[in-house]
Amino acid sequence: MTTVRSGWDHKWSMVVDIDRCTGCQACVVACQAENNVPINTEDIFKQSRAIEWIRIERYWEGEFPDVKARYLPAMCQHCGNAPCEPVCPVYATYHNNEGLNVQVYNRCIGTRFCANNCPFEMRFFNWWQPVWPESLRNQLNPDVTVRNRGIMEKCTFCVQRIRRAERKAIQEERDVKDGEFAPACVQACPTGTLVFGNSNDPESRVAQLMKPDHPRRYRLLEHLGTEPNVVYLKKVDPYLEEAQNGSH
Amino acid sequence: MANQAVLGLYRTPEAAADAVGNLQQAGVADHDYEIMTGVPYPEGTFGEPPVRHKLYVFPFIGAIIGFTLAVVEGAGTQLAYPMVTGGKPILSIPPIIIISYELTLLGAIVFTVIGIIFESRLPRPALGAYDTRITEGLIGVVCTCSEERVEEVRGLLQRAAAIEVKVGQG
Amino acid sequence: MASEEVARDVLQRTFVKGGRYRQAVIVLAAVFLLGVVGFILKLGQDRTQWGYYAATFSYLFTVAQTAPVVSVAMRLAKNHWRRPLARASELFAVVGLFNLLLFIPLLILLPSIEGRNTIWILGVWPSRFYTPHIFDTLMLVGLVVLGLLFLWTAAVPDFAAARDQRGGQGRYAFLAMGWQGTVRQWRVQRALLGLLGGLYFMDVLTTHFLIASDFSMGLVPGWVDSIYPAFHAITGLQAAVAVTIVTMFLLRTVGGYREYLPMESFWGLSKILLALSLMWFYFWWSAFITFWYGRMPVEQNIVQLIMFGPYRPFFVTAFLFCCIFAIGLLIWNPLRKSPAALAAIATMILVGGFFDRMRLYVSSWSLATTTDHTLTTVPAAIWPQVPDLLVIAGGLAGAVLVYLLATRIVPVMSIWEMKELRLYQVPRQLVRRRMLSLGKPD
Amino acid sequence: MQDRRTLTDIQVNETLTNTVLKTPLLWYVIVAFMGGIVLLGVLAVGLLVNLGQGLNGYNRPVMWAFFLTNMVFWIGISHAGVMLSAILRLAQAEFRRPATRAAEVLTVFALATAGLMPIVHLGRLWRAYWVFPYDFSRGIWPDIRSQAVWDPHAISTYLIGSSLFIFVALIPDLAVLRDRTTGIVHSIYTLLALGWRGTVRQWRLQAIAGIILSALLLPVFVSVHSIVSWDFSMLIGVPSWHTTIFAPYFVIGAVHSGVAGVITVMILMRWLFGWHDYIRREHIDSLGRLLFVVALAWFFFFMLEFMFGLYHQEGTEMVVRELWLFHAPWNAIFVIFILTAFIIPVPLWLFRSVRRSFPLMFFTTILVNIGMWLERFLLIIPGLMRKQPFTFSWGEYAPSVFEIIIITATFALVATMILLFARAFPLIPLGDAKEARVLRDEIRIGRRTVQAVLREE
Repeated sequence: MTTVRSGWDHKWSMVVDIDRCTGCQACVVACQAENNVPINTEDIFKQSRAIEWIRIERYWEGEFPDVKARYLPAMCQHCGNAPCEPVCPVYATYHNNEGLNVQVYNRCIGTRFCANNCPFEMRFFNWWQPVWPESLRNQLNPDVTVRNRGIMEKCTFCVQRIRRAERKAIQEERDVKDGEFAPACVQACPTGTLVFGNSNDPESRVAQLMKPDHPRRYRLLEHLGTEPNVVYLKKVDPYLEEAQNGSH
Repeated sequence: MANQAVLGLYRTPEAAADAVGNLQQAGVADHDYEIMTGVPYPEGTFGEPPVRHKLYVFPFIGAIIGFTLAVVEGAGTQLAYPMVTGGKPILSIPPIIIISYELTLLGAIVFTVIGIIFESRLPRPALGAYDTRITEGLIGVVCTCSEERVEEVRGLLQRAAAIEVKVGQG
Repeated sequence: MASEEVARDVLQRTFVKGGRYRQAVIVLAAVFLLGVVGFILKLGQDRTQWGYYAATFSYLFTVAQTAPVVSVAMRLAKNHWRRPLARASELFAVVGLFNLLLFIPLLILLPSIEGRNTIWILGVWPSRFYTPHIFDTLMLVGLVVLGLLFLWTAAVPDFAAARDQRGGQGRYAFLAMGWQGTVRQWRVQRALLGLLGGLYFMDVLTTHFLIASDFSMGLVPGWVDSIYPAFHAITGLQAAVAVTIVTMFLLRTVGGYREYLPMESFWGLSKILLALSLMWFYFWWSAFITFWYGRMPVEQNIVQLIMFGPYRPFFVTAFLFCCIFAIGLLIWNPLRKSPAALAAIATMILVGGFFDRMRLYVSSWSLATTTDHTLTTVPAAIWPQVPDLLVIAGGLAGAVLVYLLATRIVPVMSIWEMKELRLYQVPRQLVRRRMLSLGKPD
Repeated sequence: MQDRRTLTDIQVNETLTNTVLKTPLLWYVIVAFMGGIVLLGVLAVGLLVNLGQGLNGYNRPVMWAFFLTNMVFWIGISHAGVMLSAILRLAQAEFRRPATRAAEVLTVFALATAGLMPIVHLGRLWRAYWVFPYDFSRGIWPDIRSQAVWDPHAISTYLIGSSLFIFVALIPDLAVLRDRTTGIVHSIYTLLALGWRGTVRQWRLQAIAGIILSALLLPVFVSVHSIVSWDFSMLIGVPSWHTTIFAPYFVIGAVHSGVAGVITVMILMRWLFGWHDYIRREHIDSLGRLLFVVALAWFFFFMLEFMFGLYHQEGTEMVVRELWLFHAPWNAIFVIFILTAFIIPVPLWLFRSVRRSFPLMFFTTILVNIGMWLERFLLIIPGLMRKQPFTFSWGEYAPSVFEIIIITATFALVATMILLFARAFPLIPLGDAKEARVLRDEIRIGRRTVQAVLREE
């Protein structure tokens, strides 16, 4: 079923340059719109049952009066050794050959095992049947399933866009060009915090930014050895130390 | 010619043991008489020969079958869907060990139970020569013999202070 | 044989030892001296080289100082076949004295906990002395004292018997402490046995916990393995049962106590040995599967370090001897019912146990630094040098020597319990079947 | 040593089958009441199916809660049964006799209930059967790398095994009932008794069967709870769960709560069915001693788990222990747990007089199980609330009324099932009770007669 053509070697990765993030939440909105994520009302937030495939984690640092807000855009890390995968009894989540951590909605039975084993808490459960007001029915994205009650969902790196780009490339008998497409969050980010691409292609911007020797490079909870596919670049400022402690 | 079953009922184990003794002296083969009790007496209480059985074979057969099934399931499902999960090898051994541990024991248990029922000569459609008072403490000695020996056997059982002797179909 | 004969016979065997005994003592003493030589040769080497010494100490602790637990547990369970073997296992308490000697150099070598993430608080005085040192010393000394008290309490009536035979003079008069065997004294002795036994059991568990965590786990950065002390204790119990079986076998064949040691006692212990071998696997597996599934880098390194990495030969030997072979052989009733076969299996388990200790202690002592946060690189294996081998041999020989010398003083067969056995075990006839009537007081 | 009446077989049949043949009125009352609660629970589950898991107190960090706590609890209870009867059978302990079947029955029903909990907690519980390796239509079988597949294997093995265990031991008693009933009931028991006649051979095989099956069920019993514990201990996502001790710690905890549960049930049986000659003080006493030892062992493992939470001073572990000790309501729960599970009951069991008093043992064992339930709760929930250093997604948890109703219903369910079983089959094995009489003996030493028991040489 995969659209990967022979000779292609894709590993979709993302780089998050914390230094550029202003915490404007444009990515969150774009993601909600693109992926038919149910509407999070206030009380849903209060129950901490909100579904945000990408979220901006805000950490306060320093003492009043000089308090700094630190923003950490966090989405599914598409780990190389994803802890969420082997605990699923029904293969509802597994690792595909493009480095994506895939969630198969109609196979999921809702054990929520994966959510417990995800150290980043990036997996979301549909506690209720999602509903949209009549007026919004027509803005649902036809490329994306509307998830049912009782199953897990999470960031897919906008796999529908990846597939579209790949189909196009197949028709035109070429490889997917770097920057030819981007997930909704990347597209919406005004400051270019988020960079997306094929990290197996050494020329791609992503590959350049996530080089192991990059001075600001780090990955979340690296000691767990989950090999996240999302690389973060540290904030450059005098409060570097606090920034690390805050997000790490 | 149909065999007859002669049943003698006794109040005390001693009496029953005497009856068994009489039968043995009269040269009745060991497999021709049985002692029925409502209480598990230690083996050999009535001077009967020790029980021979092959029960110990059954668990091993079951274990082997269970283990095989488990390995087939464990290895088979992993190889049938070569999907990488959590960076674990496609054919991970430890899960197979766990599954096979369970199924091995399951097989062993199921076959042991089958073995017990089989070796106790159950299920037995007709009770034959039997008396419900046996479950109330009486001890029955039942002896299957040919038509012409019935009277002799009845005498043997009667001599050992039987409170009753019945003859039924063997 | 009647009660009086029991007393005379056992005491006779205790007082008068044959030539074989003397030879054994001489040989062991010689090997022990070799060990001392090896120790002197090792002086001045840095900590990473002392792994085999630590392994020897921990092995002796595991085997000898856990052995009395066998008798304690059997007393709690009040089973009838414990009586012939109780003393043989209690007597191992004296080996604790020898083990204390081995412990002293380790105390000096044990690195400080400064700069380590650990639950221990820094000791204040003297500066080289930290909480691990203090607690471990206290616990170990306590263990030895408790063990000797337990042994003495169990043996007092026999000392009295010896005293009476020796005409009320000599060391037995002192050891017996004027025991007369009044009803009151017996009751006190029984209560004391229960109390000391319970305390000893708990102290053993705690000491296993301390030694396992301070002398091997604590030295490996990032090794958090909460089951390890329990594994240490379980393997200890397994070795304890094994060594008891071997001792019983030797007493039966060489010592000439054949008629005191019925097959029933061996059979009873064999079942426990089987259970403990199964637990060996269970406790090891619980740790292994957790690490295997977790796949955290540090965990994988730990698994490499203590199992499949440089010390794989040791681990595989231990695993086969203590677990796979042991279980595979012990499930067969005929083997469990023959003392000789059982003793062979037990010996195998004891050998495997030593390899187990080596893979655990040598590996953890071979790490140069203890202050890192996680274990990043697995050091290469340290193979035993001549001094190491000498130390190992000497240590083991010394332990056996101490035990042998103790049998010179303390009767290895508990006289009063053999008499008790004759009270509570009466043959009975149930109709046509010969049975044994076992009395259970209270 | 209180004197024991010697009962004839007829009396034994009389009293032990009275549950079946003339049921006390109280039985109907209790069953009706409990059944009502069960129905309420069924209703609640129905609503969960209909509306979704949103009805429960779950939220993002706390994805598992009451239901799985309860599952672990019931698995724990279920462990006493076979553990008791198996170990005591192998050890030929006399005091097992009245306990075995009650314990095994408790095992089976507690286990079945435990098996229900994870299903009830599923997001799409009508798809629960997908974890079993038989579905060909979907074209994909379960991933056996998942603990959620090991659990069904282990639990069903244990369930099948212990049910067969009960049935085999039940055959002789079924024969007794067959001989004492008439009409349709008679023919049913005749069918079940498989034509058992109590020949020497059959009794002999019963004895051997008891030993073999015990030996086979013990490893299963250990594995089941270990696998359940691995559901938690293998998850690196929750550091405070990810510890190697969990398997034996859960097992010993299970035995602790389970043996307590068996004692509770035995005392209730004694009271409900008036079996004063069968469940005697010395039985409770011996079980109490066993329980005392188990409790100490459990405490050792608890200390290990607690110590190594702190051993390397890692933040993620410390924060959970902090929650246990210093933050309401968790510290209150922790105090109640440690008091009820250990500090109050265990020292009491040191006293013979306590071990021999039915009311006191009843209350202490109840206390133990309250404590052990809270223990599981403390192990599972706080770990999830404080998963990782990302304070941003730390959470809280409070159960919803649905969860509470369903939990209550499970207790009612187990009680109802046991009572229904008692209506159809004797809860104390008749053969065992009679055998005890045959093997009982006395030895005279001077003026004292010592209770003795006959053993085969």
